[in-house]
Amino acid sequence: MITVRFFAMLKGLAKADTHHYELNSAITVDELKAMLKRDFPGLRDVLDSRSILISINQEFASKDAIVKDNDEVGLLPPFSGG
Amino acid sequence: MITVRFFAMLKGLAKADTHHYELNSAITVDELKAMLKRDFPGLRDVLDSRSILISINQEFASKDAIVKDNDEVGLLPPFSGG
Amino acid sequence: MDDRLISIQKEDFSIEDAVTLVKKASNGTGAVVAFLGAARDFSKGERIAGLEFEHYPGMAEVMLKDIRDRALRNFNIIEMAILHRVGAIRTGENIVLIAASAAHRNDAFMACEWAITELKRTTPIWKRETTDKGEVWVSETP
Amino acid sequence: MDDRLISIQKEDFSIEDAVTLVKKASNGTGAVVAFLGAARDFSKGERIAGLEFEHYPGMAEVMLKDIRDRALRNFNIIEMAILHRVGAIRTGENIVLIAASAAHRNDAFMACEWAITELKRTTPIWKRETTDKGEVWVSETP
Repeated sequence: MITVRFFAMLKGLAKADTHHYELNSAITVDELKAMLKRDFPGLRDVLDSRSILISINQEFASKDAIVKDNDEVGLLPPFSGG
Repeated sequence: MITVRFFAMLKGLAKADTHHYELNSAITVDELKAMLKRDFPGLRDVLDSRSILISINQEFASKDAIVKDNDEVGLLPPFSGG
Repeated sequence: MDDRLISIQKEDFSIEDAVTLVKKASNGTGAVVAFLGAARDFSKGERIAGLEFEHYPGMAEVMLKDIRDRALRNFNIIEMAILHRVGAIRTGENIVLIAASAAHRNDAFMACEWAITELKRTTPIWKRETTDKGEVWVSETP
Repeated sequence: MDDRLISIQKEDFSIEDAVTLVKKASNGTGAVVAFLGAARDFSKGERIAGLEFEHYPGMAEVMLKDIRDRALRNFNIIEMAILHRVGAIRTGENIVLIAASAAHRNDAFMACEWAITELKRTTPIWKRETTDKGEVWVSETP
């Protein structure tokens, strides 16, 4: 099982804080994004816009990075701290 | 009467904190410097070196500025605050 | 590393304590430069009733530690502290504090200015503004 | 002008109080940048046992007020405080504090950095260092 965490405005768009997927095999970040767009219509535009960064186990990940069982994936909208 | 105030290293060189002159008429800063060099041998080198700024009544003054009765003249070595 | 140097916390911080902490990291400290970010009453013409900060627990702290590590490597500084508040923050309250100590002031100024820019760029923290028009997540880092 | 914004004093100052004072000058304050100068243990390879600062009473305060006035005119800042200690100062102790508040951090950084350079250039304050070799009046402003 993997855990997807939504932050800030994405929580409102997804209407959820987290989501879980059972994976039969490892997938890429891009493949996970496709699954999220299918399951969360509210996230479609923002995931297409490329403004969302992805983390895997709390480290920044590229779109080709591999997501595997037990991973924690973060969907990070543009930061506004400071 | 005018008051000349020495600061920092100039106190040690002049062996004084202040000095007073009675003036018959107004003089220039350069004329005052000549009087100080005559009366304070320890100040001769440093007054020749042009590293000393002069204030009249606590405002910076040029060498041609006029010193008149009741003025307070400051001899200011290079600053080192901060 | 002293635990007090990096913190994401709900409660307010002491500027005096943070500045003193980085100052006392060495007897060679000649300068400390501190940047304090505070909640303004207006932003882009909108009156701000309040702010709410959210962060990615764990990852945000790691990114702040990483900013400190890189500051110590790339600038001639002695120590750096980075404190950021989360949760509800009202107008006038403190948001973030960065303090850098160095032998000479120029290094402290450069590192402090770099660190706040880097924090805004790399640290997963998000600000929501409450205005007359409602609540809005801010999506740019000025 | 609030009297607490400009001071030459023997006793130590509160960094927290000075930063808070310039922050609270306006609800529009988004950033405060503070510069703290402290007494180092070594200077140009010499161990410093202690420092003594002397100033021209009256004139020095006027010059600090003038720096604040010019900073308010020439930078987009809200307020500036300048505090300088005189008398005997030991290693590690605070010497000078400059705090500038602004809506945006860049203005506060620029004004603070300019003000400490200007203080060193224009304010009649002198530092005497006590080293193993004796007491020396410092005659340059680094």
